Amino acid sequence: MQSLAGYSPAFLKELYRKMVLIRRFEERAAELRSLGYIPGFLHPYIGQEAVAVGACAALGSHDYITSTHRGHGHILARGGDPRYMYAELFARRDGYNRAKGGSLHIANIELGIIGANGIVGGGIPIAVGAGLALKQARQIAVHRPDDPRARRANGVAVTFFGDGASNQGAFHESLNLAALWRLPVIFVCENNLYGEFTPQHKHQPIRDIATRASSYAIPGLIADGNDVLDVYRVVSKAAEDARKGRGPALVECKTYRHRGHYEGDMGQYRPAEEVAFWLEADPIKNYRRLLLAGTVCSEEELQALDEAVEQELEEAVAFAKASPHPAPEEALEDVFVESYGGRALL
Amino acid sequence: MQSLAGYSPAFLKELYRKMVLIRRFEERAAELRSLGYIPGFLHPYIGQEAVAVGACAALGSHDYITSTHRGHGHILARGGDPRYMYAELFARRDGYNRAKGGSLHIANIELGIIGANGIVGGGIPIAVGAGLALKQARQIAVHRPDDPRARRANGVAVTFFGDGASNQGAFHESLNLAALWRLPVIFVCENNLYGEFTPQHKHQPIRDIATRASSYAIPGLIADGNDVLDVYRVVSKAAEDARKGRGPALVECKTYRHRGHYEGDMGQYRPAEEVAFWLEADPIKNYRRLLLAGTVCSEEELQALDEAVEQELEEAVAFAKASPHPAPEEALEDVFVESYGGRALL
Amino acid sequence: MTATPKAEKERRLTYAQAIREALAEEMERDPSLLLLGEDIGEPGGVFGVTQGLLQRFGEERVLDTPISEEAVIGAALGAALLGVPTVAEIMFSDFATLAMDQIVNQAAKFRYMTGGRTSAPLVIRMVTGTAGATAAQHSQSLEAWFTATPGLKVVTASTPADAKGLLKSAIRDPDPVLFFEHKLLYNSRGAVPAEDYLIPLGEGRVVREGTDVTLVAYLYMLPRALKAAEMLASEGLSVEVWDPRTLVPFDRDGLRRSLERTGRLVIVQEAPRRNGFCAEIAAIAAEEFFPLLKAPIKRVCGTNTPMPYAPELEQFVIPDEERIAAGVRETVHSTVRAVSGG
Amino acid sequence: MTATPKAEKERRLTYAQAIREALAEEMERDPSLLLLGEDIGEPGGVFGVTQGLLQRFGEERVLDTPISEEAVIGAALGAALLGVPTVAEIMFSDFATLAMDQIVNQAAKFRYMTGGRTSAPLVIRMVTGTAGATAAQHSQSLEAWFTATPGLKVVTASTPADAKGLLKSAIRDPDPVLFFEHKLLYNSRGAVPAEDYLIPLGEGRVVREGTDVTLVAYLYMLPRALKAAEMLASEGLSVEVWDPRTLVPFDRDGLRRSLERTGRLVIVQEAPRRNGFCAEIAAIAAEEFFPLLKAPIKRVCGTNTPMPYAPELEQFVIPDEERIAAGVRETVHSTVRAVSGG
Ligand SMILES: Cc1ncc(C[n+]2csc(CCOP(=O)(O)OP(=O)(O)O)c2C)c(N)n1
Ligand SMILES: Cc1ncc(C[n+]2csc(CCOP(=O)(O)OP(=O)(O)O)c2C)c(N)n1
Ligand SMILES: [Mg+2]
Ligand SMILES: [Mg+2]
Repeated sequence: MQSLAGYSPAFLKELYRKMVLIRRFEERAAELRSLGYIPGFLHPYIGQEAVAVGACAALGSHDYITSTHRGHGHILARGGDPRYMYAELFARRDGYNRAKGGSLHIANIELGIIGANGIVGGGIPIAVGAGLALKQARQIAVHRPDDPRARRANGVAVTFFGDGASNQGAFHESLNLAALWRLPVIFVCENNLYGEFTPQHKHQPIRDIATRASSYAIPGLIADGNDVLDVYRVVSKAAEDARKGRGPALVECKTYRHRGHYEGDMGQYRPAEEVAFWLEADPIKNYRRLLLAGTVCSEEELQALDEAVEQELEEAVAFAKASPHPAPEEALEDVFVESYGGRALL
Repeated sequence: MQSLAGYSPAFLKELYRKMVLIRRFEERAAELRSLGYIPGFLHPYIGQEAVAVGACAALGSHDYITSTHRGHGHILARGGDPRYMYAELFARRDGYNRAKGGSLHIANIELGIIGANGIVGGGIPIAVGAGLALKQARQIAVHRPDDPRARRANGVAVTFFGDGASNQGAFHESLNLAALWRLPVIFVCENNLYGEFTPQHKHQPIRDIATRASSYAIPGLIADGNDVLDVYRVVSKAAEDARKGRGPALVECKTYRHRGHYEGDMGQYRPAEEVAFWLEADPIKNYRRLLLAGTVCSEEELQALDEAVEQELEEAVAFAKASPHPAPEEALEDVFVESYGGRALL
Repeated sequence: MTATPKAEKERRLTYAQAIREALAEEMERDPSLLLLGEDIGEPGGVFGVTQGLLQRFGEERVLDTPISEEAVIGAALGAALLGVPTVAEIMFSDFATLAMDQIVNQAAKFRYMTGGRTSAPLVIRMVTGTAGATAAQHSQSLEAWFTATPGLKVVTASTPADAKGLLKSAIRDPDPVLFFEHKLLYNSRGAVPAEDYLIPLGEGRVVREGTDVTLVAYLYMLPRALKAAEMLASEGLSVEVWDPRTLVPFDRDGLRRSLERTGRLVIVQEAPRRNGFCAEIAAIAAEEFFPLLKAPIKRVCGTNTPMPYAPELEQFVIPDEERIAAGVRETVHSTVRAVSGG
Repeated sequence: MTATPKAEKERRLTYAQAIREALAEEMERDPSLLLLGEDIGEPGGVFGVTQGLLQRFGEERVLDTPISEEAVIGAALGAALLGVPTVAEIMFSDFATLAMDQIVNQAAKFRYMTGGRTSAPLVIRMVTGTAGATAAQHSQSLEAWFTATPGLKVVTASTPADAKGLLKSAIRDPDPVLFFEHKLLYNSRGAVPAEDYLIPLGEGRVVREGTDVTLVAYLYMLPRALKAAEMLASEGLSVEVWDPRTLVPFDRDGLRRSLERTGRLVIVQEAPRRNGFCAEIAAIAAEEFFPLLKAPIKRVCGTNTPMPYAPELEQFVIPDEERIAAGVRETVHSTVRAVSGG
């Protein structure tokens, strides 16, 4: 665990609030799914909150992320609004994706969220492209400072993905490309020890995925993925370097998912002691203890934050429940920007 | 350069003969292409002969290779018959592939050649599958020793590919899989410093591709790809380990192609000093000098070998010229094993 | 009319069980047969299809793989080329996108490129179609890419009995076969003979006889087509429902015989309309059976859209009984006729 | 009849030059436009299409990439999603197999999956078709995979003038466009206007007028179809040659207008027959224009085989003028008619 020295109380409390927001968002989503409000898959992020929150705390408003099938945490950490997220999960018209995407595809470019992704590894090359656009923005800033894209001149892209994804070809190709072109991309691998039901040692012959960085001559860093401040520290440093034009880094965050791979999976393939160990290492519980041990805030303040989260989610659920269902014919919209008179293209 | 101690003269001379065979096969192929005998692409192997010959010298009759677009050298080194190879290049019926494949697709499973390949990196996963079959053969040898596949129980698979190919996703996925399952596969990367017209430093941010082995916790070895005995030594050691069940290895052979990427490319994108340096490091010239410096053989013996090669190729060309063209309707054959009454499927 | 042998004593299995039984029987028959796929081992696959096979046949033969579709299919191909028959699973057929080089450039072409001198006894089980709110990247029906790729056989099994008999034929086939299984059929039940039977590739099946119109359907559209036929029967329409069972090879004669009886053709397909396999069937009919056609051909297909998430939208995209029935009505009541003048 | 403006003074360019000019003009117009591809920089591409562009626009805008098709297309998509229009080259369209996830699961679906809230101004230049003895992995015509994938526009440019005008439209389109260029057309010459003109996506072109039969052809089959039409003219047959120019969107009205004139349809395609885009055209006609058809539809296509190496075999596989002409004759002399009864 990190020392709290040097961080403002507001910042530290915000980290806490975000983690609780994610935890409770996911717990409620699971409940809502069992009640029939959510028709599709859910891959809960519970247990990994410190990664999304720590990493996104290092980002500013001209930075971008790509996410995964386990994306709610990243999206909330990056500023996603639980109202539009629940509305999307409920398949309602006010959802971020107007009910066309669902959990696997929530995106909002304005917030810097290029999208969750249903394809394991699918978001990684896209982040490289974002890095390319960000690098270009530096040129634009010099030559055409009025172009709105010039504002991104200092931007970085963060791509989240799992241990399982680190075996995909896209991972390798993307790191090579980003390293070669010194793009401002941080590759954040959340090693939660499983790809679906398969433990890490059965899907790759290494323990530390960070070692794969050496194949691209870039830094390979390891963070305690259950320690929000450690993640913040490591990603901040990598982002700082990237903003300075020093190129990408691979950051492995060691963590664990508390639940099954998706809602419905009980996760029995995991040894009880392992689960117990990691429940003990709960990122929120421990961070809460740390905050209380310091002089940053009181139990009451944290309870107030907890309650505010509860309140926010209560309202978000109500918002989603009140949101209209899409009209069936909306299925025909949004394939292309134009309608081409509807049928001609459809 | 290696010492000749410990090698039989016959073995040493055979290495020489094979390298000369490849060199002259390729030179003649280029000529024959310019005369109009060869309709398709040619990617000459000239300059890299020591890699194919050194690596294949480590293999026995139950071993397998996969090759590349630059495959003639591998195929000859593995025992391919120049007659059927020229016939294939000439698009004649006696070609290894009955004129359906051409340079990019020569294969002969009986000889252990699973195939050249037109897709950069395409052969690598296939070699992993060969490794899987070879590992299975060990089980077969125990349980069903009469099964003909049991003979392969000690087999290894060697997959050749270039520096350019080492950036493909297939490379990464295949090494991970082979390492995880401890398959008897040797990944032989021929780093000739260019992928098509692009120099290595413009396609990957590393110099030694062998370092990529660490991503899979397997040995990453470097051989002097212009020294046939060094390649032989390194690949033999890797193969020995693989046969003992110790899993795969990545062997990087540093080498150079003397000509352009394909016949027709003049290779002007390469600095003159670089070319001069590598021409000086010619694997055949230097090996010849080494042989003569030792007591292995005389100038006359080597000249006799040279002439025998000339003779063999002369006959091979004559054979290919005499081979009939395929009949147009043969295009419809060989899609599937059965004809299904021809048209139904076609 | 049907190539499926009748079971002596009716034995009802789910489609998933029938597939598992086919795999197990073939693994017994050929001790070298391998299975490869993500999470197919201990967990028995995401849809439970391979449950128990690891325990029964061991981890040397049932291989859980990393998430690396390209290498996995390449490895399956490599083993097959060395004479080791292999069945690989693509968990959602959408992920075949990651293995297209190995499927299309390598597996499909190996025999041909080598002048017939190699054989790849490889089956790729493709878990296909929507499963309800699975959205754009987990719902695709991509079979037409593969029918358009010479060198691949393409099987679409629509019932438990077909699944068993066709999968066994696919496994014994010396060439690469893509075997499409629909997620929403896994729990469907039907009679499945206990004995070792094969359904040859290339024989369609008249699932319901009729005289007014030929309704072609496969996979999850087959039960819907049958329901539509039932509805239409009460309106006095006699609908023949025909399942091609394998798209490559395609049973042209079977289709012709049906059109000789009905003279009208409606084709149903879950995939988007444009360039789906329905287009090929329509083209075959318009080219080869034109004189038999009494009315325009009708395609009832998925809309030309990616698959949306919301159930209302998904339902709009995929043909249902109502839409199928409407298509049939339109075709039967059409008065355009093709007249053979010579 | 044609959307291509006439050049004041005839200026003849090759197809490759026309493409290069379109790229250069668009790069001038939009200083953020990027080009990505293997060896497109200094070497100017394997076919020389991008020659000089690196020198003119610098290596920040013309990016030589490693051999990593998936990451390259993904990177192009990512840049496009952030509002940076990008043109990526796939050196041989066969290699698109390695980037199918990014093309199909990502680029094609992004706008839709996000409820219309994202835009990907991405063009993928697909170098397609055979080039003479290029064999099975360097000769494929894969356009039908992409027409079957909702969310992609598919352009097939058959002349220098079309190539320039269509590519410029594709680049300005806010959605992903696959732009197919045929290798054997690169050196073909034609008049190309010097001014900045666009050819809208979705408008076919009557390339030669006629009254007996509509002959549909695109890419390298267009010049062959024109030659066949010429041959047939001397036999007294009046063949209308129609080039769809873009397969998605497809100009249904243009095809209908032509069929209204001719009543007969022959479709030519280099790709293997089964499930090529010819099947979709045939299906559209059999479904929507059936009453106009006086004869069976005819497809003259590549055989259902991979591409063989030997020139004799390759020539057998791909339709030539003779085979096209034979298809037309058969169709014109067919006496089967469709009669509209109301
Ligand atoms: C290309 C692809 N293959 C397989 C899947 C099915 N799948 C979804 S999540 C998952 C496991 C991913 O593991 P990891 O990358 O470690 O992420 P985690 O689920 O642990 O967050 C798999 C196999 C998929 N969605 N995409
Ligand atoms: C997937 C794929 N992409 C691109 C090509 C075109 N191509 C053929 S050879 C080659 C360069 C390969 O470089 P390398 O792997 O270093 O092998 P070398 O040619 O140097 O032997 C390229 C890009 C191809 N054949 N396949
Ligand atoms: Mg994981
Ligand atoms: Mg090279």
